[in-house]
Amino acid sequence: MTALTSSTPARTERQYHVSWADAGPFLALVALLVIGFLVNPDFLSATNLGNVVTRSAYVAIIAVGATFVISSGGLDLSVGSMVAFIAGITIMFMNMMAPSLGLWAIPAGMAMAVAAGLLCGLANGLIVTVGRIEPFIATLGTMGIFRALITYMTNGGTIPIDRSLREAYRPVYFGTLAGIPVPILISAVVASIGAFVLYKTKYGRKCAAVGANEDVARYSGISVIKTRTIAFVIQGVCVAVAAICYVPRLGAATPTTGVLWELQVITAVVIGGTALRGGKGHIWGTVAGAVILELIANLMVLSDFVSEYLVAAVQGVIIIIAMLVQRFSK
Amino acid sequence: MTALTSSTPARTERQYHVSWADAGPFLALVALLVIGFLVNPDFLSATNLGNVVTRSAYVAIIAVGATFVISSGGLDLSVGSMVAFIAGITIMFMNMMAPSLGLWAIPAGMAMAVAAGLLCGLANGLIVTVGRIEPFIATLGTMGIFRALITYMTNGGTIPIDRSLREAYRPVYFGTLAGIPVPILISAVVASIGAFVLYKTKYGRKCAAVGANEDVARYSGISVIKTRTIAFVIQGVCVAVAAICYVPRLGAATPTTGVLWELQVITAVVIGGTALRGGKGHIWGTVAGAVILELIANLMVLSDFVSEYLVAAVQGVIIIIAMLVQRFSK
Amino acid sequence: DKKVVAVSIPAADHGWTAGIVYHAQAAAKEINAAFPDVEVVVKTSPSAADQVSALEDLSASRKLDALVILPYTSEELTQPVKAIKDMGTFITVVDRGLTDASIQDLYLAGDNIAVGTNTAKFMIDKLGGKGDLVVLRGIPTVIDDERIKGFEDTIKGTGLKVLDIQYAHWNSDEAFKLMQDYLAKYPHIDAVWANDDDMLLGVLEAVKQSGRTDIKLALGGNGMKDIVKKVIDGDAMTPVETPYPPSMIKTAIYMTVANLIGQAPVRGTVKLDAPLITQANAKEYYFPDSPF
Amino acid sequence: MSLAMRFETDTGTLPARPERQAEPVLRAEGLSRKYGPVTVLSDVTLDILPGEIHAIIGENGAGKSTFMRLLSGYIEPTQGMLSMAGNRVRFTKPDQAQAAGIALVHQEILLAEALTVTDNLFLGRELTRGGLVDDKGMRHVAAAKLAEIGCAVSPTSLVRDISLADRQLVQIARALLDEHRLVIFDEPTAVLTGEEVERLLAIIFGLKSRGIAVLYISHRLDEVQRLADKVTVLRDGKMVGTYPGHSLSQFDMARLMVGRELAALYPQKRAVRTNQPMLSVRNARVPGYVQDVSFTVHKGEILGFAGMIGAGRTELFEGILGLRPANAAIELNGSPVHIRSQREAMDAGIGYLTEDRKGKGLLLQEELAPNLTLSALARFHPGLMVRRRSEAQALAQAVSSYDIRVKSLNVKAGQLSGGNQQKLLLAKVLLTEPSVVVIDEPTRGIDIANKAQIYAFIQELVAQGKACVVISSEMQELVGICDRIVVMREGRISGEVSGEAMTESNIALLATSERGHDVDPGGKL
Ligand SMILES: Nc1ncnc2c1ncn2[C@@H]1O[C@H](COP(=O)(O)OP(=O)(O)OP(=O)(O)O)[C@@H](O)[C@H]1O
Ligand SMILES: Nc1ncnc2c1ncn2[C@@H]1O[C@H](COP(=O)(O)OP(=O)(O)OP(=O)(O)O)[C@@H](O)[C@H]1O
Ligand SMILES: [Mg+2]
Ligand SMILES: [Mg+2]
Repeated sequence: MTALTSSTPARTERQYHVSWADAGPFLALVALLVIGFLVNPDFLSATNLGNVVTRSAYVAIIAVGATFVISSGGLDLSVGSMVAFIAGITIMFMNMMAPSLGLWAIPAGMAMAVAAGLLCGLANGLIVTVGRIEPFIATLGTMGIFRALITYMTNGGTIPIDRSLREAYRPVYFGTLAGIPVPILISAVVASIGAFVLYKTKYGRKCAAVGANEDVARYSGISVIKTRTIAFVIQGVCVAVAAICYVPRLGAATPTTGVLWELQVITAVVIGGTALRGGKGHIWGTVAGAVILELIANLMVLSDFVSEYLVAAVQGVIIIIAMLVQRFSK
Repeated sequence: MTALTSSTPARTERQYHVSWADAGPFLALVALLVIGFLVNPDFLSATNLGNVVTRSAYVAIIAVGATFVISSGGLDLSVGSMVAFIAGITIMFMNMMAPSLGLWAIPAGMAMAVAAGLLCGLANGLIVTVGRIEPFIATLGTMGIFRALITYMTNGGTIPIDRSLREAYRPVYFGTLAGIPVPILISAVVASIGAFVLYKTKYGRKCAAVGANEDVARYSGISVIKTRTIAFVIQGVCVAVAAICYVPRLGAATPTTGVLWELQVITAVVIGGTALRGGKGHIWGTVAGAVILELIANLMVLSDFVSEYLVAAVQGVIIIIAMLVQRFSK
Repeated sequence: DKKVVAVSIPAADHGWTAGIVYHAQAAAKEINAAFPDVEVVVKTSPSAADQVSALEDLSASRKLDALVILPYTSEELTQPVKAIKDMGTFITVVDRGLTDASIQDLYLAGDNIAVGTNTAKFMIDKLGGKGDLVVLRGIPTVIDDERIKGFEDTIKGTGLKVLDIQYAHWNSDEAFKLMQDYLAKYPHIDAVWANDDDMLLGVLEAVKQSGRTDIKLALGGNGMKDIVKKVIDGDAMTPVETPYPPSMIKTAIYMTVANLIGQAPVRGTVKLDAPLITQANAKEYYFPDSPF
Repeated sequence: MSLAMRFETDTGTLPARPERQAEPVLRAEGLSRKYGPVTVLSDVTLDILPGEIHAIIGENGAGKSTFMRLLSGYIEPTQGMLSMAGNRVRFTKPDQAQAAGIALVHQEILLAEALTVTDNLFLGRELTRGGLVDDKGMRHVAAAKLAEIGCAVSPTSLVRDISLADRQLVQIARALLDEHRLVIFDEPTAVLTGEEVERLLAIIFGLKSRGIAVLYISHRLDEVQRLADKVTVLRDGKMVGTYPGHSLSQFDMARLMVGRELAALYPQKRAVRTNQPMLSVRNARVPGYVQDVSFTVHKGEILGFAGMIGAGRTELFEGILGLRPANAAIELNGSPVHIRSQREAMDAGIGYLTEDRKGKGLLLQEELAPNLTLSALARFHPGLMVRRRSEAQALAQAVSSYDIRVKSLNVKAGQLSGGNQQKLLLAKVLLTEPSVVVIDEPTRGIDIANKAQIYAFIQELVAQGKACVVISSEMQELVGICDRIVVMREGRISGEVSGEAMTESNIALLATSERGHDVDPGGKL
């Protein structure tokens, strides 16, 4: 038996890791920018785009975490409430510390936020993995819990940040560094770290393996429980970072903070090319997805075609079309 | 080939379809009833239980449809908005017909509602199957669309049902038949039909096969597209039936009708023992799940322990515990 | 035997309803402490359907002597409240009237149309009868509808023009984004009206960030303490406020209890006006301890 | 090799070989495993010596795979113990066994379909460089390892996109990636064709020469005969004995497995073939896999399809039957038919048995009866409802006529042994009563006794006036049962053999060399 080489030409056209699935959302993004420009030329103004991208930072940051959770085969519906909860306790903590620590209360509060995010994520993760409860239900439960806690803490009202801290903290949302708004920088850093972890570390591989086929992962000596729990913890930390950026924007946490963000976050992840049933995650696609969502909302306001009553309908239609564009671009 | 009889003593003790996975939610239900009685003995009063079960009828009816969708591997987030939309157009249609048809406007409106539900479900189904868009995103899109349409139809306000029809229509929610509230009868009928279709018909087999393994279904000559689309259509019809029961209760449709019902519906299905990733559905478990959710809400009202702000937290905790009970009862 | 007063109100899902819950609970606590033979039970509901359920639950388990209700919507709650009335319960309706006025024994109402009207009047006045406006509205409900209607009816025929109107769901974040977009879309805006103070907070941040100077007025509504404080401080952009005090629920509960235990019956209709809060009278409306 | 094996040797038991004195790599003592009340393996004691190829044979459901899973930590024994170098060991997870140097090539494919070949090879043991995963390095190693075992897929392909045979090779590559002291192959060749099998055998001899112990399970007894130093026979969960490999003939092995005499493996060919075309396919194209294939199957004919891995046989038929995008002009009984889905194919009377029973054939979480009737719902349950009673009857019928070995009829399909799953799948496809049956790897994982029965079955089908297409990686089997064999190579038909020219060497030539060279006369090209 000869002729092996001739009869089976090794198919190695895809040598480098240029992920085509990641290109879809970017195409959708470009299409949206073009449509936006046609609808209203102001759409492409630096201020407007700057605003929109800055605004998308929260969802992007949270969605980076969600990419891990979803990639590992989980789902987290509690992120919106968790933002509110963490923002609330962070503000309370900063206000409490302000008299003694002065402006150092801000970094202290930030550290506290990250710790809180970590614990919230851990709680979610353990309920899902050790408790073996469907993530949808488990995090729907904790969503109610976090939301109720922030409502309780605020008595249903607002927790504003101490006036003495407000000005010093403001630049975290409103400031720029080398001309780029700080939230954009933060989300770029978070996404880069996320991409690094997901694509370049062993943990990233485990995540994808657990999401792609739990049994295979288990047989390969990967701890499904550990991997998935860590994904939820990463999600928690991302939520904390988002909360840290969020607080200076309005200087307060309220029971309506972050309502329905979970849906936006999941949509961003899916538009970004990560399948909800788990498997390979696409961090940069996720970020593009977050920007797409914010752009669609922005376009709704900037265009004059749509009755205020129908905005949600048009958004729904555009999201479906964006998904179709993504599908066909493959 | 011999030795068959010795090596395969055909034990078919389970002649009748008693599904053990269905027992979990009922245990959780019983546990809840006991707790309820301890918290407030009035909890078990006939009036109270009657009210609660009657109320759970909507969610139960919709969740029967959702059991099909989820069992076939789909998901429908649009049901809450769809209830509002169908209730809205039903009322408008009945009001329009009332002058010419008199009380016949009510059955005419009901027929219209079912037709509308069928079409809405078909739209969802086709977007998911033919458009090949992740059901989560597709129905999130149509959720926005239905919600916007009802807002548009009501101009952001309320559509009340015509006074001339109100009294005649009232018994559909408030009436009793042989002492049993009509909505309970309707949901029992819907659930029975659902159970019949899912457990006893060929379509039910196909549904579970498509949800369990799409490839196997396809290779067995089952049309995945058709099966899944029909599941969405069944969901639409169930939503229409729920809307028909809903209208007389509040006598009006508003843009906030049915907000977040989708989450309740999905929770009921999952508490009922159907896995979100698809496969075997459990209709009676789903119905138990719907009653459980309503009982939890009722318990919150009847008990005086919980701060109003924390109601959602306690509900979340109870749902998680109910899931754990279910898990351990297996 | 204790007399039972049930209070059914919306859940605290944004600032104003949070105020309602706060005041209702405060009233319940005070009354339960002060009057040993009265029990006030407060229940919140996150939607109209849930409120109907809550009414059923409250009346199924015990006899209610009085019900104080702030209905989500008039249409949907009329029948259920009537059912309770038919059991001989004293009914106090707060804020939203029922479609059948004969049901209520006592009616304590704010005036949403006046909120819109008074704000519009002030704007017409302040802007000299002409100018470009943008409006943020809340969640599609009757409250929102009435406010917008009052506002639009009043500016009709004047030189004030509404450039844009969109929903921001009574949410500061959405209002912030929406205002940013308004600012990007319209190079010149004279005034902004957010029909609720939660949204006004977001609007003000967006205006502040933009550094734009063309916006002369940014008004809200409801009487949130932070905004009233601005009025007290003589803020140029937000010189006035329209109250729609959530404390009305407390008043209603007290009046209802007074009817139950007092000798003289308390019945009829109390209509709260929506007078402009100006720097002159703002202190009367300032409650620094309220969450709202 | 003779086509019709006859078992004529005496029935005297062979003497068990005395123990050699080398230290065993792994010793199993009194190993038993129960599932609930059912004992599927009882009291197996075995020494596995370094540098020794030890074959385990037995009927379907005899407990071979169970035994292998016990040795490699996938499941734990209910009784008995394992020891290595005299020390008792206990594996609760596969990675523990792996760390101890024991690797298992699973009978069923266990790969993550959504990941690439490289990702799968290194799952859980990624190469790192400076703490980061070294994708480039892993791709290199993967490419080298795949080339070594003769697998032509790209290391960056998604497993979802590669054929079943390639998946099997990837699985083998995965097991061979690290140095091991014991490698266990559970039916590695069931979907492999001649050349890959040769390569694999060479690799196994290579392992042996390096002092590595090999456990080998196969229903292809010729392989066992060539490879095995020792043969252990299991029957019904119990050990029949361990015998020196090279002294056992295939007849002996079969007899030991079954516990009685077997008649012919291949049935006598009967001349039932007619000249009446039943299924005729012209210019079939399956983009990316098959170009321009035409063939005809006649009533009463068994048509074989031979070829190497990647020849595109599976894809050809999946394309024709509407399971993947393709175009072809199809005539059934002389009239053109248009087939866009498996349903339409079935309605037209063509049944297809997939080679991938786990991924595409059976609902592993479902019970046996629903699986059996899934393709035949319309035929089986006239009207709306499912009839459980007739379904139960059909199951009982299938269990007896296909000899599905199962302890209880209420188990899930996934709990059947591999070969019994295959029999259930065959029963499922034939329940649709097709007039043309396409069987892809009919005896994949089937024991020798049952093979004979399946061949008889196929013969029976064509005797009833049906037509049958058999795709198989076992040339011997094709030669044994087919009237005519079409050979494919790189997506095209490279030739056709029948009658006297139907020999393994002719087929192998057509499958590997350029079109038509050096084939014995008598083959119709
Ligand atoms: N998870 C399980 N639950 C119950 N029974 C099982 C389970 N797994 C395997 N069995 C049973 O154990 C017996 C032995 O199965 P095993 O897979 O070891 O057979 P095998 O010898 O490998 O057969 P084959 O040649 O068909 O692969 C079979 O009767 C099978 O049905
Ligand atoms: N992902 C792929 N992309 C492009 N070509 C592919 C891909 N996978 C397989 N092929 C090609 O498709 C053809 C058919 O492959 P396949 O191995 O499935 O055929 P087969 O004859 O059915 O093999 P088997 O004997 O395993 O059933 C081969 O030419 C192979 O090179
Ligand atoms: Mg086996
Ligand atoms: Mg093949």
